[in-house]
Amino acid sequence: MNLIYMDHHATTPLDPEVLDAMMPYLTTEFGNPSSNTHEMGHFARIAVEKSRTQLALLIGASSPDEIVFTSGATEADNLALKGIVRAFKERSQPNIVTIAIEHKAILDTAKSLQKEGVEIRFAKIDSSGLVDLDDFKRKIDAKTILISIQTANSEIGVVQPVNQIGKIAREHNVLLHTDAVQALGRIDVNVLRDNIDLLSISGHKMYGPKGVGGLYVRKGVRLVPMIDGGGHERGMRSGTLNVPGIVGLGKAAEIAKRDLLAESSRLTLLRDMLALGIAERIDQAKLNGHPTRRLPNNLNFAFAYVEGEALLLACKGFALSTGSACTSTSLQSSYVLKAIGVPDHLAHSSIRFGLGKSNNEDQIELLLHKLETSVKRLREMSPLYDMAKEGINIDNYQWPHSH
Amino acid sequence: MNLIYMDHHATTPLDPEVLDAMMPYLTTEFGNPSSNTHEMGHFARIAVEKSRTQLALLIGASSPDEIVFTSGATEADNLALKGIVRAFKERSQPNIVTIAIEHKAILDTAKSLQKEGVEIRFAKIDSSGLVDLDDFKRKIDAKTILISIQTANSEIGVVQPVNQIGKIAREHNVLLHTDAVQALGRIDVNVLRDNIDLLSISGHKMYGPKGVGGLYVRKGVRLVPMIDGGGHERGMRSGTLNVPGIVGLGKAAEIAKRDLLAESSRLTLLRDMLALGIAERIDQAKLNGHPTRRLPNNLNFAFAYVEGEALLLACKGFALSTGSACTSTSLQSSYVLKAIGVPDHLAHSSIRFGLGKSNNEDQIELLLHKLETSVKRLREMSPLYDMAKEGINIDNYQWPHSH
Amino acid sequence: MDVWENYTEKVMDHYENPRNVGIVDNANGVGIVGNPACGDVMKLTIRVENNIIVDAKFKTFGCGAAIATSSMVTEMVKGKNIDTALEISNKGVMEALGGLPKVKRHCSVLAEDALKAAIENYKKSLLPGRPEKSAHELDNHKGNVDETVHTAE
Amino acid sequence: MDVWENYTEKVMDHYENPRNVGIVDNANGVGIVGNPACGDVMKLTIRVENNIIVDAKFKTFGCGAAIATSSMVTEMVKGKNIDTALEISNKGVMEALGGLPKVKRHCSVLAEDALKAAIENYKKSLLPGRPEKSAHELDNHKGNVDETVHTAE
Ligand SMILES: Cc1ncc(COP(=O)(O)O)c(C=O)c1O
Ligand SMILES: Cc1ncc(COP(=O)(O)O)c(C=O)c1O
Repeated sequence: MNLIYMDHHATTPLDPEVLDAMMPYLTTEFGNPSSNTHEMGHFARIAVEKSRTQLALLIGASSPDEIVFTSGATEADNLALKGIVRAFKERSQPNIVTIAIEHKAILDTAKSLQKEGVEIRFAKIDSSGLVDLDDFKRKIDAKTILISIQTANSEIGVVQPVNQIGKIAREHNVLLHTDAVQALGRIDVNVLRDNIDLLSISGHKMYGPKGVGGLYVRKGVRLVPMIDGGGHERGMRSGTLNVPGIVGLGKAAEIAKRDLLAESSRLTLLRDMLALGIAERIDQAKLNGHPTRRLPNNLNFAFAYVEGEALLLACKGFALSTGSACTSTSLQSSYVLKAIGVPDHLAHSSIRFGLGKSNNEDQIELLLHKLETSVKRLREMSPLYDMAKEGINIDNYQWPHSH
Repeated sequence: MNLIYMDHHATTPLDPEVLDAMMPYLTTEFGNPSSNTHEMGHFARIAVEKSRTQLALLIGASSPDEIVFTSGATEADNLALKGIVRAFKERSQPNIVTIAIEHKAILDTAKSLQKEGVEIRFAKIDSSGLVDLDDFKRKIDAKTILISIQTANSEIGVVQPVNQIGKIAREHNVLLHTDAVQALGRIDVNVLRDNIDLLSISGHKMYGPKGVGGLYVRKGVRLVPMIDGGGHERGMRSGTLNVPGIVGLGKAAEIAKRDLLAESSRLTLLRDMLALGIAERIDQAKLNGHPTRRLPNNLNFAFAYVEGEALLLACKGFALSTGSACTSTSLQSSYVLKAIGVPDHLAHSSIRFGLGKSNNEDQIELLLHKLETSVKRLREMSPLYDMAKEGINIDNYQWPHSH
Repeated sequence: MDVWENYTEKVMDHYENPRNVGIVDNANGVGIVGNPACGDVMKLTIRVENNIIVDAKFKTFGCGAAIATSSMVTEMVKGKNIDTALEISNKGVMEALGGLPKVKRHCSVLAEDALKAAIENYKKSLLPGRPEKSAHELDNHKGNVDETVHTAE
Repeated sequence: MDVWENYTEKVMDHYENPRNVGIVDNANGVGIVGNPACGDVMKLTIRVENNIIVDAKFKTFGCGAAIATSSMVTEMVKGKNIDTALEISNKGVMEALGGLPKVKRHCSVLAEDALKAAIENYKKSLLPGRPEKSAHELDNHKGNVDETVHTAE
């Protein structure tokens, strides 16, 4: 079955160039970089260091040594927050300032730090998903040890003003962490320009391998490791290095940098074609998230009166998502959409479009056609649509609390 | 250059069958198992669950749900120790009983737990590396929350009496963790038979991929996660699952189980051929570690009066190791050899032989020839050899403390 | 929510070709259950004559399983005596569909509830002093079947 | 310790074909430095005639770099006036070998120390009241050149 994949926020396929780069390390060059008594280890070490350089170049770091390899961005996010909290453990009643639409890797970590006595402060975001900078500033005080703000959101694609947050962080002399997972390879990211002290990277979100990622840790920033044992990665993350994964991650970073401009403008065109098509052909389709300050590959639309999963079922042949792939094991509607004030029924009607390298105009046209006919068909079945036509406001309607 | 690889404790090559099993997941089947709105996620989920079953079968677990995937055994060891300590955090002055020749992933983790107030007790080991069971029992008391003992050592290959430790643990109602990294695929491991509650697994030590491993957590054992964010792996380890890695790990486990008997007897023959050859051809070569209770693929010999690295250099063409690959970035001699009382100069003269699938009798013969001639040549250059011939005891000789 | 491989062919058929979509003309029983906040709303209208359900239609906002169970339940009740119809359980609906994924079982409960609400609503309309209402005015919900709930502001 | 790719060809040559292995006959200077606990012991014996080092040999327990630096230092001193020989530094030895990996620099320091110890030992043997000793008895160590250290128990 020839599935058209449009769920690139959940994961991306390996770029064939990346797989090519990995293959030697999956076969003959299998050495452990810690083996320093024979060439196998030496070659592995060289490969790992090359990857470090490729990553440093992608994010504008001043030295490859500032990259710490991890098993992914979930670990990187945990290491950033927990590592900094533990490094500041003498500080009484420390707080972290963040926002409510961070990825669960940040929010759940924050929750567990809360139990250890760290205060988590959420700065306001507006209905487009953008952080309120004034409120952000007000939330920072002398006990703030860390700011953590995502570069871009995985559901609604909103790109935060990290540069401005960086200036605020610098003014208040507070460390700044950003989860750049969704941004890398899609928009320009630069740790020096934006005063970023810590930055999380994931391989599989940028056409690299699953199970590998990294944390940029600016020189001079001290953090306590989560994983001990042997002192790999400047003592910040022990464990035998995942050489093929790291090589793949490095190659993915190289390609991300090389193709950034071309691919992001191509995706922007596709995205706008899809958005325009939806606006023209489907009434009462509402864009979730900021209209312009968003990733070139993201759209998130609420198709009012139609339940999202039913719509996905109708769009068989397309791999799409109703919410964040990382958290949608419950029947809860998306916490991100809730946080920006999307009414429940519209949240349940929302679809995320995550475009990527393999997508093209023909696929967008095909998708528009499917969406148009499916939304029409499902609305004809929808009691909410009837109510709406009768002028009843679904948001304020008093539904009984059934099951 | 056709290197003969005999460093299988440091890492092993991917079994070609393993790579074959991984390939679909490195190409077309790239779904995120958390994506539950399209088939891509579904196929990934099935693949992950298959691997869980393969691992459960290898270690004799009663259910695949008892396997938690991690980024490797370093993480698994950390999760076992830290996760249990944090789950017992209401217990005052808890202690953990272990031994001094554990891998650094255990020892360094123990050290960091010590800072949090956990007492680490080291049970005695004898000069062969075997734990003293009576002393072990004495070290356990009402405040002992965990026993951690490796199944087999990565340097001297000594296999601990885990079954007996399991009985002791059961009697004292204490949880038992074992780091089985070096044992899997080499000797029979069975968590039910041996009363093991937690067991660490590493992919790349058993012809599986780097960057993936697992922790067996017996049903009912509660531990606090290290990595939060989304609640993957029954809430014990969040993060997007490394599907190709997990598939490879599962396949490696399947092969390890299938080939266990044949491969371990083959390796035992090779190992004994090497040991016998050394004994016959090189005088004053002393075996480190227990003569019989050791892994079928491990030998560790001290070639007195000859420095280990110089000997390795002489054995060019062979990938061998002078100590643990995971820790040998310093000029310190092996802490394992020290712990079993090997004198410093002999520790510096020690070589680890880690045999594996690709090795054969011809290679052993070639190696014996190289060892014999090289040891002879290097001893002729060695001032220690002269001293020994004069009857001077090097161990007790008073060397000045130079540099 | 692993719907893709877990929906039976019957479910997919009822989702793709739902039977009895719409509002029954001259309905004399209506049940609305669910809540858009939970992602499902089912509206079932029936026409009862001589205690026999002569027609049944649905409108559903919900996932594929919600649509399929709605469709199936309308098929199952048509031609049935209302007392026999009340014996239809969510299990029966699921069985008729060849099963549902675990996370989707609540949809069959919803379908059972909608049916019961519609029949109850029909029965109440027979009580003395209560003129038969039009289908639209009859809208009601599980738990407060008798109240007018169109309190939109 | 990343020795494999970091040893120069010269180092490998001196490791594989070490010059001047052994003990100089009728040596009148000997230096022993290092400690097996650290993984290196170097013993350098020299024969000095008219202030010229006419012969130099080594025995070394140590890694490849230790053997190569020992070999190189014997080559460098032969034929040199002892005062000129004292100017040979570890840096000079390293340069002569085309460089050493960072973690191996201490080996060149050891070689320099061995040479200095041997020359010092020769000089002390010239002091009045001290008969020339045989090479064996002359063994001494950096820091306590003048003591008899064969205190094996
Ligand atoms: C914004 C963001 N942060 C973190 C993660 C977690 O990264 P990983 O899958 O590498 O653990 C994801 C995706 O799952 C993400 O979208
Ligand atoms: C006994 C033992 N435990 C743990 C580890 C660490 O495992 P990993 O390389 O998967 O982090 C190793 C090897 O490095 C080992 O030999």
